[in-house]
Amino acid sequence: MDALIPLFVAIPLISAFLIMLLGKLVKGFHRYFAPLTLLALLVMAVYEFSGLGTSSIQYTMGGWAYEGGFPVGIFMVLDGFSALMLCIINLIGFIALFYSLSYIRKYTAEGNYYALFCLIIAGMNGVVLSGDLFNLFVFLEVSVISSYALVAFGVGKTELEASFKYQVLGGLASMLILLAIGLIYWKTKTLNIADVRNVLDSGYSKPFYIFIQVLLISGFGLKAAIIPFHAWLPDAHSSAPSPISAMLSGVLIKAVGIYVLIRLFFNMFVFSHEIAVVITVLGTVSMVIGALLALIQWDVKRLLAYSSISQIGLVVMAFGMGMILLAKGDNLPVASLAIAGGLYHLVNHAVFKGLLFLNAGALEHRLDTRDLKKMGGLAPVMPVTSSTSFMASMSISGIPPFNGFFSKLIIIIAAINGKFYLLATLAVVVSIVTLAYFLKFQRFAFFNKSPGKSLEKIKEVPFPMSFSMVFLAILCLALSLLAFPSINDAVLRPAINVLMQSDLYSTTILGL
Amino acid sequence: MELTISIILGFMIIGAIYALHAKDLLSAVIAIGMVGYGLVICFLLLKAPDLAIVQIVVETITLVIMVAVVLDSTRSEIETIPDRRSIVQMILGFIIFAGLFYFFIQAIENLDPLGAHTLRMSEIYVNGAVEKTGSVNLVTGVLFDFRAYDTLGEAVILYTAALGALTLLRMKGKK
Amino acid sequence: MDLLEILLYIQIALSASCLFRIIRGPSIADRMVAMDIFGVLVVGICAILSIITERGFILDIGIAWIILSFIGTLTLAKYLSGKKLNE
Amino acid sequence: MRYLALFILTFLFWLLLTFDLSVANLVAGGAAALITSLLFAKYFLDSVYKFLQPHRYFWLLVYLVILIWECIKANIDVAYRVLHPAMPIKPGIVKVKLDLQSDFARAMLANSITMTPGTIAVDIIDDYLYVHWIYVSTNDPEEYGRKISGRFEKYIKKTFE
Amino acid sequence: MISTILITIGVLFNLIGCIGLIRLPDVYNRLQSATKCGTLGTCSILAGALFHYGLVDAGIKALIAIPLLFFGATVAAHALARGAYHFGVKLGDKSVKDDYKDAVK
Amino acid sequence: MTVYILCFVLFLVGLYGVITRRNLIKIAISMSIMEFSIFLLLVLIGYIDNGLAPIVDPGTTGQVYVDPLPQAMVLTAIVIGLATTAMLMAIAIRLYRKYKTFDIREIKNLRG
Amino acid sequence: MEGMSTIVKKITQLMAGLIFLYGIYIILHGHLTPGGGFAGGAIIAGAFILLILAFGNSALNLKKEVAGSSNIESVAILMVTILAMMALLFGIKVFFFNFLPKGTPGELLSAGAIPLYNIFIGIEVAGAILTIFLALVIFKEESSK
Amino acid sequence: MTQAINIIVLPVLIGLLLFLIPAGFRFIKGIIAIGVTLITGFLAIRLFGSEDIVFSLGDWVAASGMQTPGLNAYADADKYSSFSLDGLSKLITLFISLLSLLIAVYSIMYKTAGAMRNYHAWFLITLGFSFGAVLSNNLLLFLICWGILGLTLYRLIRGNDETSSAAAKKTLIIIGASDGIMILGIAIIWRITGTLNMDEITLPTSDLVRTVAFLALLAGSFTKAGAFPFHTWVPDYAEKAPATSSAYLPASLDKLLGIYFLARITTGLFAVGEWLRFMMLTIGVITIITAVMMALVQHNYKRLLGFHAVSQVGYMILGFGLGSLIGVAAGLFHMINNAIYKGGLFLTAGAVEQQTGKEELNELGGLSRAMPLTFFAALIFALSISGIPPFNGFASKWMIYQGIIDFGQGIGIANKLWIIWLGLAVLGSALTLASFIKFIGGIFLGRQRKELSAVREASPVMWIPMLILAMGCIGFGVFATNQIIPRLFMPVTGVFEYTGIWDSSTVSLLVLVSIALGILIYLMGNLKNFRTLDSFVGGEKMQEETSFSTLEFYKSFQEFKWLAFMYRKAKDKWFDLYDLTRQFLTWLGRLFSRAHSGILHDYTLWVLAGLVILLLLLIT
Ligand code: NA
Ligand code: NA
Repeated sequence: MDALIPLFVAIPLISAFLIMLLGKLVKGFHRYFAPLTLLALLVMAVYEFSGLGTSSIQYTMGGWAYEGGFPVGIFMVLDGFSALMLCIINLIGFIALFYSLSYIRKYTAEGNYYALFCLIIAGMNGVVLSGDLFNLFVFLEVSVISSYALVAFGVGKTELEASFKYQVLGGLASMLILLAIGLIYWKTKTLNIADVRNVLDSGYSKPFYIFIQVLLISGFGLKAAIIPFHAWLPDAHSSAPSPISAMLSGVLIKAVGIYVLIRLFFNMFVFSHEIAVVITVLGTVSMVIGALLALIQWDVKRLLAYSSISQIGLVVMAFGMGMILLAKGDNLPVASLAIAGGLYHLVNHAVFKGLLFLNAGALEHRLDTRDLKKMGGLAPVMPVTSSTSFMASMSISGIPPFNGFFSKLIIIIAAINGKFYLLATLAVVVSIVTLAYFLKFQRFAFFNKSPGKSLEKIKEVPFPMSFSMVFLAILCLALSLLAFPSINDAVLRPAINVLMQSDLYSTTILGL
Repeated sequence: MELTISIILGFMIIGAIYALHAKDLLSAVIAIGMVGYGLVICFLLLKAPDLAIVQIVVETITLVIMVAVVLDSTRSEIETIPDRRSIVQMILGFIIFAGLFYFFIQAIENLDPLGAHTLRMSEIYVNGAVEKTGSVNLVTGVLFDFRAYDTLGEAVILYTAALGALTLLRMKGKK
Repeated sequence: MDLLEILLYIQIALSASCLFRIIRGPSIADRMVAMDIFGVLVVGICAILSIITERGFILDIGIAWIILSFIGTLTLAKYLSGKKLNE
Repeated sequence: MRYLALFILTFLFWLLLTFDLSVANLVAGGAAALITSLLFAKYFLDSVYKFLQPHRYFWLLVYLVILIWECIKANIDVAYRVLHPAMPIKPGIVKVKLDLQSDFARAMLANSITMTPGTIAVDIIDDYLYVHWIYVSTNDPEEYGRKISGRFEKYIKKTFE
Repeated sequence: MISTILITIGVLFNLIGCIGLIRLPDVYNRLQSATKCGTLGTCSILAGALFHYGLVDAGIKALIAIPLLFFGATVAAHALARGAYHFGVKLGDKSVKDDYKDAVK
Repeated sequence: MTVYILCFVLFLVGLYGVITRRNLIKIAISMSIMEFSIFLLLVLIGYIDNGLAPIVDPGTTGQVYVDPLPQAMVLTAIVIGLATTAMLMAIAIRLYRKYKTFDIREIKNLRG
Repeated sequence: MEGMSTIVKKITQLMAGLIFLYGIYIILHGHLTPGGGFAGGAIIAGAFILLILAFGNSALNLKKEVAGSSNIESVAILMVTILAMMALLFGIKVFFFNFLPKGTPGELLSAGAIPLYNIFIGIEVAGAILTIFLALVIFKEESSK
Repeated sequence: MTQAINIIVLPVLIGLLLFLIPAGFRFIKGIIAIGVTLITGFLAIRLFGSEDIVFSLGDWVAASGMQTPGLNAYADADKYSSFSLDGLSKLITLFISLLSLLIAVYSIMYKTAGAMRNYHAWFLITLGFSFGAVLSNNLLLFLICWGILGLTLYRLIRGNDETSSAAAKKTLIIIGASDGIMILGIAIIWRITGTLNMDEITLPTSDLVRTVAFLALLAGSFTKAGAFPFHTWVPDYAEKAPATSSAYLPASLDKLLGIYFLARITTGLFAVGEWLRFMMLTIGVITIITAVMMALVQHNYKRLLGFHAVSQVGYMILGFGLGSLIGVAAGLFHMINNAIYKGGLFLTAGAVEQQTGKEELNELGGLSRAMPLTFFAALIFALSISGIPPFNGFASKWMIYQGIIDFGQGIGIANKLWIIWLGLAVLGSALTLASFIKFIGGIFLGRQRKELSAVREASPVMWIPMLILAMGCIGFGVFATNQIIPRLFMPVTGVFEYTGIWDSSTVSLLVLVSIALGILIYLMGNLKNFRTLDSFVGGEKMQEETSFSTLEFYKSFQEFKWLAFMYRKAKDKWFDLYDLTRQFLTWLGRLFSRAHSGILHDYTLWVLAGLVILLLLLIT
């Protein structure tokens, strides 16, 4: 089982290289090989996830584990949290790739697309599995650099503009992260996350500690697009090819942003109450402002992108509440509930935001526009797109019986129980605004009348695209099952444990 | 050593500021090349020969790439684009920079000064590492044995960038 | 401080003086000349440093610098002649 | 032929670089030189048979001695001009007729000129070498030729052409 | 000892070259001083290194570096001079002659 | 600590460039400057007084070497920096073709 | 005239091979002296860039070259990955396990698999840099039509 | 127990299955829907007769003789799936099934509904989850069912043009918003009591948090029922949805459910304090008056009905606001009555719409001869809604008035103001009458337009349900005191007597006053056409040149200075909470949007500013 861990990175890498090599010789090679790769990864991820439970596995690269009591090698750590992320990444990856099979045909250089796709997956898997700060940074760069290329894949005006801005802000983020890693090394003389916690535990100076924490919040906040670090996201996520938007919004900002932020703050730092408050406030602000911005968009994908900011804000807020309660040390069950809500919503958001971007892609595929004002009346002609997007919209707006309802419910209940009345109210307000803009999307895309253009020629999208959408739509419903405490327990508990017992990570790895 | 590096760094800062304010792009490119080479001297003095050699080649390659891009633009474009900012932005910027500067100084106050670094985990990378990895170049030992995984990642990044450049610079995006 | 170290610092100071010409210009070509001579000077730095520290491998860096400085200067020169890099 | 020449050249270069005669190093150097010659031979110099003519190496030595001497003179000359408060310069570009035929020899000549007192080879067009001269002492083309290229031309001719 | 002397000479040449770079009036003249003094100075330093190490691997490297530097610097100087002329950098005010002008046209 | 502070000043210079320069190339240059400062910072962190460059002479013992780990990190970071620059340049060249300018303030189709 | 002046061309003809060899030297001695795959690879790329600078389009078929260099880098990095997994052949389920004998430190044949990594990384870096360079220069060529 | 589960599961399952049937077979779908509603009606009647019980899924599984699954998820489901059968839920269940049966039958011939994809599927799903909401004892389960109903409401409107899609959107936003607010309330309840089972919760509204919880749940109930200020979706929906959908949801099921929940929270979950009662009463009268005022000026008859659907809710809220047994009973009774006549009115509207294709009052007229049965049913409904004896509307309003008078005996401020509540309630009744004169007159009376000469009576499948509902109006009115209230409502509320200052003459007087007022108001607005009213009252043969001009009516009514101002503002959506919020949020969004200038430097500055602010906040 642990021998599989490095394969999560190696397989997509090899696949990318082979696609670039053999794609030129064997026609259509990438069209079969890339989905197979992702499918294999998905199966592996699910296998690992199901077999893991609350235990954790460490894998040491090169066989360098401990020398003189220090973790000198690069550790890969698979625990409940990372296994969950692996599942999400590879699931959405697979679906988006399958969708691409017909979507990406209108572009040139398909082979490059699939190779970059595999690279972005490899990068994310690497980030999620890494137990080493610098290694994490390296794989983060792998994934973001491939995402820069993928955002601009269409090489149109706006794609390039978006990619450039994305790259500058992403580069800034990388710089802040690298600076923080440098400072951490300066202080702790180690790069292993668990070891860093171990060292930092034994005293630190406040200005230093705050400085690196803020650097990391800003750096990974930029990757996660938390307001005010978000400005690149609406551009990049709306300009990318739709399956890539689904990947970026669905998993990338989570894998390289939220996941790392949470991992570091729970398992590397001993966070203070103030930091917890700051993270909560950032999440809340993102949630509110993101929703307001989404409300006034007329570009479907831009709307979805701002919605991602808002939803990620909700997730961060949930984790922040958990942090506050943990920092206070009382009311741990509520903290656990908040974290559960955050994780649940994280999973859900990957699914429905992925689906929504695929829907937007389907619209773009058939109509060649993303402007809501130029759409309308598509429900009868594109029934699959219409009904799946309806399900996704309802999910994200928190309407029962879809999954989004339950995660929002859990978060709000946690907020109320933790006496965060304002946050609970804001969460409700935002969910209403969310409903509003998704109904706007529904209204102008699928209902209403088509403005001028005849709908006669418009057909439903081809099978790979519709299959992907239907699959995710079913997941939107199926993930509601996670609302059952026992199922929730079985699926999310390992991850929650990792975060709740924040010391466990370092003690397990260091064998203390 | 601290003084020497500080002085070189001072020159690098001047070069960097000039690079940002240079009237034409190519001068900026040249100036940044100089700053990069200054960094190489620092690396040399700081006992980092591996970095020095890599920085030389990377800096030169960067220079070539940048010149290629600058050459692609028309000559008139090489002339300056004014970089004026509003007063508010300047004040805000000043506050930001003063704040960052202040907090950085605060943060590093109690850390090891230059040269007082102690080895902790790196002890392993230094002592007895030659037997462990067989490489007398310790940096190579770290790069290709202890942390070979990072190196793979790094190679993949360069690969990705090449693939990305190929992808971005193809003739048509859509069929 | 022995003579070689003083020479080293002089050599470093000389390379710093190239910065003056780079900033001063006035033409792009002047800057390129400064860049070129800077490369040459640094090779000297490498050599002196190699002797001071008694580590021969620094000369490898010097050779690399010669080579890359050559490539860099040719690129810049090609810029001057107004041709694209592949023409 | 070119392959062989390049192979030998690079192999020698390798040996000098590594300065080690162990078997492993020789094999590695051989391989490296082989790869280099395979890849770069078609871009290598044209008339490589000249490498096989031993007398050229003699002239090469002579040429080197002269060159070094000229170099030192050049430097003193420049030092004089630079350090002199009045900066006694009288720059200009002059053109010099070339006797040499082969491009490589011409290139070597240009290089030599660049290294010698007060001159930099700017370009070669047709049979003329254009030289930037820091102190144009005369206006007579014959005089230029003698002053600028005359010192090397025959040695270069013997060595490289 | 020889090596120290050679290095000192080399540094002095470099110094002159830099003074020239700063003092001389136009690109071509600066190139004159910079290339000649810089190259010879550095070659001298390398020779110093050669003498310092003797004929061991490090010394040989210094030896190798000398021709490489020689070719590199001279060709670079030539290319720069030619490029500068084509770029339109005028000869300095003190210039007395320009035969190249006609050839380029 | 002076050298560290100067190092951070270099970082700030780069940052200043990123927030004020309008030319795409100059923005890329600014990012390079920031990278330089971080590289240098890391190497400074690993420097040990009287330490040798981390290349062991097999015959000797008991030498003090500077920390090779930051150097390995910086080496990786340098290559990453090259990759980033290459990507930025690729986009810049293409953007120039589309917009006929390098001015980032002119390139603002994506708003709101 | 295509490329740069005769002087540059001739000297380039002479030097390019040497530069290439120097790149190989840097790569192969990565575990002994400064440098390694990255520096050496970049120098190798530099040798080709030098050729292109000096001779222009005619010397090399750039389009073919870009396909070739991207293929080569793919192969090389694939080899790196496979090398990382090579220990599996020896029954050791460890990635990046240095499975070859370490040899005597300081000699060319030492440090186990490290020289192999250096070689393949070097090829990869050379290929990648060349690809980037060619992509940038070729792009201009085609879109100006 | 089994029936309670079946009645929920059956329609949902069949409804889901209907999605699989291709759109062409809509008649078959309609028949299946009728069949299912018949079965549920039968089950509901059986349920009504069964005893009160609170049970969970586990109990049901055990009772049905199945093997208890060993799954953990099953245990969770068991924990949250608590159902309760009591008087209230049984009553509501009964009426839900009866009304839906009638509407299902009607729908089969109603073309607008038939043209909708999956109309019947959504219809059945709505039905199932309505039962689920009513029968669930767990707040979470209730919320889920409740939320799904919002969704089905959205799916039951076609939304194939500008305005109807806007109406659909607005509806779901408001409903979804109220659901969101309810989550807050439920979460608070959970925090305070630790349980979500309604039968275990009794909270005094003693402090702010509990009050907020109450208000949150109240908002949910008000929104569903369509009370001020959450009512604005109702007229829009009524105007733009197919008449069956309007009859089905806003007019009957949503009203039933909303008031059902109101009953639950005011009588079960919370012990409502005095000030909250005061608030409820105020909202009640505001709802009555404002909605009916709006109804008066409408010229689209479906929209007019929509406003009345709101206005009537005010009476129910008044009833519950009183909090007395008679008040609650009156509220419930009025709810049932309203469902009957309002459902009926929408069905008549649907019939008229289908037969004429027109929705504007001033494009219609004189249909009484062409569509006599529809006319007859509409007349009964109109009289009922206006509180004319002996119809059911009269009976329930009458109880409300009585409750208010009883309430006046109390000592609180709200009690002291009883005369205001009463007066406004009566005024509302009068205004209702006035507007229904316009409705009846505009559609059925006056000159029959030429273009309407071909209009025929609707099909029996459509008029039979209407007539059944009309019979209901009469039956519930005539047998109110001696049959309906003791049998249906007293089991829910407990036995009460008509005590206090009540006597029949007072009521008669009140009723007469309201009739007189209604006529007066109508006359004020319609002086020109007075004679047409004559013809209606006297039954004379109508003259060709006299016809109702509803626009005239509308205009003259608006000429009152103050009213004119208010109407203008209403037209500008000044009183529409939805629109106000929308404008405010859009303004805010624009504000933020403008900051996203597309300039990279600004974005970078944000990042750095954020960085520094965080540092400042954290270090100091
Ligand atoms: Na629509
Ligand atoms: Na009414």
